[in-house]
Amino acid sequence: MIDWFHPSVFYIVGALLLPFLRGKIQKAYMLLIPLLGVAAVFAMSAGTYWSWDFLGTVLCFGAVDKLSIVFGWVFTIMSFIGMVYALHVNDRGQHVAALLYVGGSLGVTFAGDYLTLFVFWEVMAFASAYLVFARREPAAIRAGYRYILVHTFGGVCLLGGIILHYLSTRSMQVGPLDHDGSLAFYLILVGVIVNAAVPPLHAWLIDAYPEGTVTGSVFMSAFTTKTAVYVLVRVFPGTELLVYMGTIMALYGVVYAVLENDCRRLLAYHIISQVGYMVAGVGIGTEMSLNGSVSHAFAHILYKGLLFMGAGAVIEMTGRRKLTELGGLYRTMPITLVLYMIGGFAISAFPLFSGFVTKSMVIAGAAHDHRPLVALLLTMASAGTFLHTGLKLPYYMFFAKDSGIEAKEPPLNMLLAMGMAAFMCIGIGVLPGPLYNLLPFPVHFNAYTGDHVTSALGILLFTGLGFFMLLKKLDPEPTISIDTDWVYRKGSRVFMWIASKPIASSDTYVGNVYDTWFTRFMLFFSSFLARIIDVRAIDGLVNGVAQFFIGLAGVVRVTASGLVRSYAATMLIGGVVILGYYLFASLMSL
Amino acid sequence: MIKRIVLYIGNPAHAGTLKKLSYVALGLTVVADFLVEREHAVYIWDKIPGWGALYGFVSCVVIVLVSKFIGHQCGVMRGEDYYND
Amino acid sequence: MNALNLPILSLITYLPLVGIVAICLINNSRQDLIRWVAFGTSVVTFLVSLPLYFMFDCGTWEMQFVEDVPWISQFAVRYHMGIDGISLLLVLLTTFLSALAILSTWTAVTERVKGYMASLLFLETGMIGVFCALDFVLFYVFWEVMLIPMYFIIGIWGGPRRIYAAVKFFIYTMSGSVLMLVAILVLYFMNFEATGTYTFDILDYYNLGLPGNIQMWLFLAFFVAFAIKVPMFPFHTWLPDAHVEAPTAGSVILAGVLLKMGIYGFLRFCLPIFPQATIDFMPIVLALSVVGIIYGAMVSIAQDDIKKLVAYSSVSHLGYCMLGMFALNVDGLKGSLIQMINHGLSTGALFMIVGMLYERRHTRLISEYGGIMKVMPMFAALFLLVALSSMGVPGLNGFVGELLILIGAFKASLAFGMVATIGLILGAIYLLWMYRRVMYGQITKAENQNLKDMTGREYAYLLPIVLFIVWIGVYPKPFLKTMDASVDHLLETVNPRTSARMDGAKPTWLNDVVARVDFQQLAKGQGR
Amino acid sequence: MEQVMSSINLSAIAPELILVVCSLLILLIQSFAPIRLKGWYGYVSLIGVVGAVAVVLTQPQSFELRAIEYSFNGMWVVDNYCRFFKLIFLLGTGLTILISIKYLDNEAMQHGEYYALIIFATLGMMIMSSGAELITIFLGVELMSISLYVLAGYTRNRMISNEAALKYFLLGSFATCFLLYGIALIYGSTGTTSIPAIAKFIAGAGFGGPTIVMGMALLVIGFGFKTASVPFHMWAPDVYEGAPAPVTAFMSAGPKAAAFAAFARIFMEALPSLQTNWTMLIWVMAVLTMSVGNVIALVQENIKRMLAYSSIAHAGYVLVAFLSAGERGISSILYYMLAYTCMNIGAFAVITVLAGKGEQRVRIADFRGLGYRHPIAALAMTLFLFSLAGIPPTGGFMGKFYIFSAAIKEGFVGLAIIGVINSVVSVYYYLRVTVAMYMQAPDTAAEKEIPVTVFSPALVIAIFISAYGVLSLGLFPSTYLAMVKLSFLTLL
Repeated sequence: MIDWFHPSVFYIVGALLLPFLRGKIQKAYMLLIPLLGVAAVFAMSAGTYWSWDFLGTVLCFGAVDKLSIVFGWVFTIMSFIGMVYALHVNDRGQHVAALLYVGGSLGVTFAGDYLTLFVFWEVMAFASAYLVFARREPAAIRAGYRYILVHTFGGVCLLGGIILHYLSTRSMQVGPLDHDGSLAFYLILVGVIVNAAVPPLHAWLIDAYPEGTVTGSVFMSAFTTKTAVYVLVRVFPGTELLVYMGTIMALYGVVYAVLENDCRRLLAYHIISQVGYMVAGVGIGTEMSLNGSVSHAFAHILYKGLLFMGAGAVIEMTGRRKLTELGGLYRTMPITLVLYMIGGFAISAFPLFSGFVTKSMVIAGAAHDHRPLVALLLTMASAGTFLHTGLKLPYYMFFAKDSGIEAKEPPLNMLLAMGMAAFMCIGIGVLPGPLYNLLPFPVHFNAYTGDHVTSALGILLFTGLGFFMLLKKLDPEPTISIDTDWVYRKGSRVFMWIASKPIASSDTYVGNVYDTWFTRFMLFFSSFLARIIDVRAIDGLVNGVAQFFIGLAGVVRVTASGLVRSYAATMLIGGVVILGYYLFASLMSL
Repeated sequence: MIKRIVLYIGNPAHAGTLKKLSYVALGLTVVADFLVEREHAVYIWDKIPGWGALYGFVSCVVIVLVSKFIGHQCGVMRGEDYYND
Repeated sequence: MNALNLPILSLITYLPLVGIVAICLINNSRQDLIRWVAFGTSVVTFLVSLPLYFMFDCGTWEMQFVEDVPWISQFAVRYHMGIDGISLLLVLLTTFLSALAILSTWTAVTERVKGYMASLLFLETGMIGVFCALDFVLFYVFWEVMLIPMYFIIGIWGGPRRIYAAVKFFIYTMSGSVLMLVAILVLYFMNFEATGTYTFDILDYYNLGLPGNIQMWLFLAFFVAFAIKVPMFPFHTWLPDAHVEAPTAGSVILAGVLLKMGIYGFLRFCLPIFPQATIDFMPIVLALSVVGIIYGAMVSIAQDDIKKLVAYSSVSHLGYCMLGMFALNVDGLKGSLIQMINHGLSTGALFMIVGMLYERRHTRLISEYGGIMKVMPMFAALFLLVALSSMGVPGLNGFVGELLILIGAFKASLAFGMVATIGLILGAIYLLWMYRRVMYGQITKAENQNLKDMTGREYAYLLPIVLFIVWIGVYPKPFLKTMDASVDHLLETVNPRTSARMDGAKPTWLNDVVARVDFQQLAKGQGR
Repeated sequence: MEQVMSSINLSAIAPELILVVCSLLILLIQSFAPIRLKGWYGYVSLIGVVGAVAVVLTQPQSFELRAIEYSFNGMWVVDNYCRFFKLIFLLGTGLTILISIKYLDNEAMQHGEYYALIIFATLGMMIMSSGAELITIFLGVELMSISLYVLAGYTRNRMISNEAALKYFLLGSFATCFLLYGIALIYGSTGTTSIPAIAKFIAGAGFGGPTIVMGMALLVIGFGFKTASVPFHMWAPDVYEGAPAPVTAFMSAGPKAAAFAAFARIFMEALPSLQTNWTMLIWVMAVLTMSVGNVIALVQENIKRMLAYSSIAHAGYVLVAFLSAGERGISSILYYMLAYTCMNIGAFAVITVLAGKGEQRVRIADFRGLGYRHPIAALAMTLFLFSLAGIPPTGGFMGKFYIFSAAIKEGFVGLAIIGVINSVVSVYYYLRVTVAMYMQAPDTAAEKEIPVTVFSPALVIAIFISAYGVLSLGLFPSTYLAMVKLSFLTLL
């Protein structure tokens, strides 16, 4: 027990206690918990802890090895930064949800068996959903419902896969699945890549993240997808399918980012693109590429957090989220701008920034695995990344035409949080050694070779050139882009319109689907069973038997007419019958 | 300090200077790309000097054009109240 | 095995009777005293029953705490009591729930308290007796005795259609059990023909291989008796009536314990005594239980009366128990055993909750509620927890049982497993939907505006159940380990041994009914 | 089993003598003693009954050694079988007397004849049970029946009572003809009326020929009437309904038992070799009797009438036992009749309590709310009803259990199944009464004029005794079973 302590215990227990605290103490407490988490991770060493026998299958809460430790580090650190960033918010619900959320992802990280993993997986899903609901606007509520639906779907797939897997292998242990193409394999895969937001299952992400609360989105950007990446690394290393998926992801996100107008939505698309790198790395599955994925996840969490914090800060201050409505903030929010830019450079892999030392590892991994096309496309994607997060977004947000908004710098805690994240980004970028040492496999890769640096700079700078040349074309337009969420946002509505189902109440959208399908169809059927079959048929049969006897009695009782003559007659007939029978019988026998 | 730099960059007045500076930077990178030695190049294009610059520029343009095409011609971009009818 | 060898089982069984005597001595007017005495008795009974668990030896499938004295020597009927891993938990569940049930109708029943409490205690005696009896006649006596207090509880303290419900309950159940009586007697004489000794001792029949066709008939007789009690799908219609009309405590006991007796009967009699028939009937029973699962769930979706909804949900849950048991593998059996306990706790708790609502508003229509969460937050929380446990959410007890059962079912047959899984989803639907309609939303009815949240007494009887709900959900080992040995033994009595051939064609039912059955001839072909 | 043949042996008929003396005494008191001794008739007769019981228990040989003693040239037999039956009769008689005392006061008909008649009827039964010869048995039947005819019409100012008496008399005499004719046929074909002799003759002659079968059939009809089994049951409901409650109680228990006693003795001892012939007949009769009795009882509103039909049904159960002849069969008859006597007379005792003056309240509806007006009485009634329905832990259950086990032992599984199904049907109408007593509010109109309920220590004692009997027969049957086992027909 004492040689290892599960960090998420801090978070979950902490979350339960938090509502009882007030004011300063609460804030201190909010910071304390992540620190404890960090400490726990710091203290831990590889091994297996906290496993116990549950219904014959061994539940293991502490399967610790290098891989899980890396993620443990970044999750705890990020949770600290996120907490600092959210310090000023006075909504306990949010904090509780956030803590539970982190606790869940840590639980997944250290889960040694699928059952535990699944449970924490669901905890994450619901906790994070609350972060969306917490914005309490109709749009957010709807998005939250969709979010839950998608994740429930994913969860069901995962559970189904787990059960099948257990039935076939009798083992619950988390580990690389053999690619037998069995149903279990694909179910689990689907369950995971839903959370990893792999197209076409990604829509929930760009749908929900922009709707989440300012602080909530920071957490969300960090945990859900990366936890999924972790599970992928654990379970699906070297799955060919993932290579292509990842590559497509990387570009897909970029392409959509071009069209995007909502700043956080744009960033969300870039999450997809970045996760694409990791997925591809997992798919390639060489030591190098796996290292790449892990380290990239590490870096990504930090700079993406930073970017979301920056965008969040702007939204917090201005109350606007569309690029078309923003601009010229550089005068009033310079520090925000600078910190944001650090994130931007990091994500677009400028030398001396964290992205550079990690992303390039993935690309190199692809290259060394002799996948030229993959390598090229990923490179292109990174160009696109810079184009948007590094140039387009800041340009239209902070410079461009002055939208004449009187904003000011965000509160100190936000800046602090961003500062920390920024510091980490640069730190990793400047000396990647410590991070490399954490990685699961030994690293033989040095990002800082001359040609690498120059070509990277070339790519990025000339992207910049292209940007300014195409500036006119790139003006953001006040539109939204249709994505696969259309299928369940619009498509089903269209279908329902065709089915001309009058929407019973102006309930939430999900409410409508629910009413249409559940109320109309299911209720009809079940009430048929209940009112007709059960009452009429089955119970009717039972009572019918009783009624029959009563009725019979009513008929037979008339024999008791009360008249002696009829009684005597009956007796006589009876006697005659009996005697007749015996007479007949004995005559026969003679 | 930071504030001043930012303000300086942001100020339209200095746009020209900035432009010059950036052109210089571009030039430098291309030149540098010719100078560095490429011991661990995997593919042929890694050996081409200035490849990065070229590829970066091209991919940027491609991405922008392609996606804008998709956005406008394939009806991906819709009015903002598309879903809220 | 019984450390201090006092007849502990008899003690537990008859303690409630002592309580009844005490109650009868109290003056009618002093209702509270009566309640306290009744409650005290049941608590003492529970405390006395606890040692069973601690002194229980999990290593053996043999009967434990056995008491065996001749009762009716002329018929070789013995007073033979004893428990094994199958009945242990059920006995404990009975004593536990009885105490809480008595506590739960403290204020609900205000007239004729004396009779009410007496009936409850009498009922407890009957139920414990059923689980402990190891002699056919003794078992049958307890089995029937139990009906009487239940009949009065429903009939006197019940709702508007109570008389109909009570009579239906009584006659329906009895019509099943009389057939069982005949079957018992047939067994009795067949055993005599086979072994030359008269005995009603259940255990003596375990190693009595009967010819297949006889097994079929006897199995059917037992099957009807137990299937009605469970209740399985086509025989379930007495249940909603009885449940809805019965007062809270009645429903709690009914759902919590009485229904388990059917399952228990299957485990104790059908499986070990008629292995051949069990295996022959397995598909049919499985099909019936799956139908029951889906059917019960569907029907309870349509209910607009909370109590009826819960009642039908029992049909579905008990379907799971049957499914697990007739999967005839370790997982399934254990699952069905633990699920019995779970259902006892969860559904018992649900009925108590319905009772609370009813005491406050005197209606059970879902439409009458809505937005209750706002006025009764703690109640809402507990209600949610119980509902979740009833639909088998991980971390709560329902999950443990259903998981095991599903695993067993999947092992037995993929198709049935699949369908049963659908049942899970339906379960979630009807419970959550009901919860949403009752708890969420705006408060539409003015009466609901100022409902009081739970009182101390209500906590007192709900929290213990919640404790176990969580405990079993998180750490079921202590409960499961008691049944290992018995379950394994039961399985090896059923599975490997296929008893004597079906000799010739099955007799046509007419002959079986009218003709004189010649036992010597039947007793031939016995593999012993 | 050694057989003592001796001519005159007063000790063999000691109990009967005691009863005769007692009844004559009552008549004498009535004619000569002052009027204020009115109340004493009952107690005197009780003393007689108790004395008889004592003698029966301590007749020369004890129960354990199962001697059979023939006397009066083989007309009279004393064995455990008849002794047990005599105990049943005397129990019934005693209980009836306890019930009657107060009842007669209420009806203002406290006359000695009543008790005398009851005792004479009892005497008849005892003769039936221990007659070893057809004529003797027939005498017993007549003595019993005639007394009962009179008793049925005892409350002469009540129309319905007179009607009952008349019907009973007409139909009874009609049935008696069958009986007598049967005896005649058997005598004609065997040349003897002594039961053992008949048995010997038939055994010797192999098959007895058609005439003897005819005789057998006629006997079945005759006893079918006395035991009120279908299709010879028609009289029962009307008579039971019309006769005064205590008499009904009396009729429903003792005479039925007596009829079965003689029925069984004749068929088991004299005509065992005809079993193949009568099995079929009795099977049908048993099924009919059970079913018709139970089904018609479902719809009865008058509780006396309902119990009449139920007693028909119970006759059916006993026929099942009768059918499965043999040790179990016979001893189950004994046991069942004992239990039946307890529960049925108990039930009627409660009815007597509540019927009130002039038996105004005998509809089931009148029992509404009884559970709260007279909890004890209601509780006792419930007990008796459950026992009649055959629900443990009561004597009724043990009796049924015994009977059906006998049937199944003999292989009549189908019959047993029909039987149990019938007992389920019967549950319904027994429950109706409990429903009325506990679950229905009394209709206030009737509440207005609650007639004086007949209530007296004697009644309470009667109820208590029967309740005790029912429970002990159900919970600790072994003692009674031991006795029963010793007293099934010793000559089989």
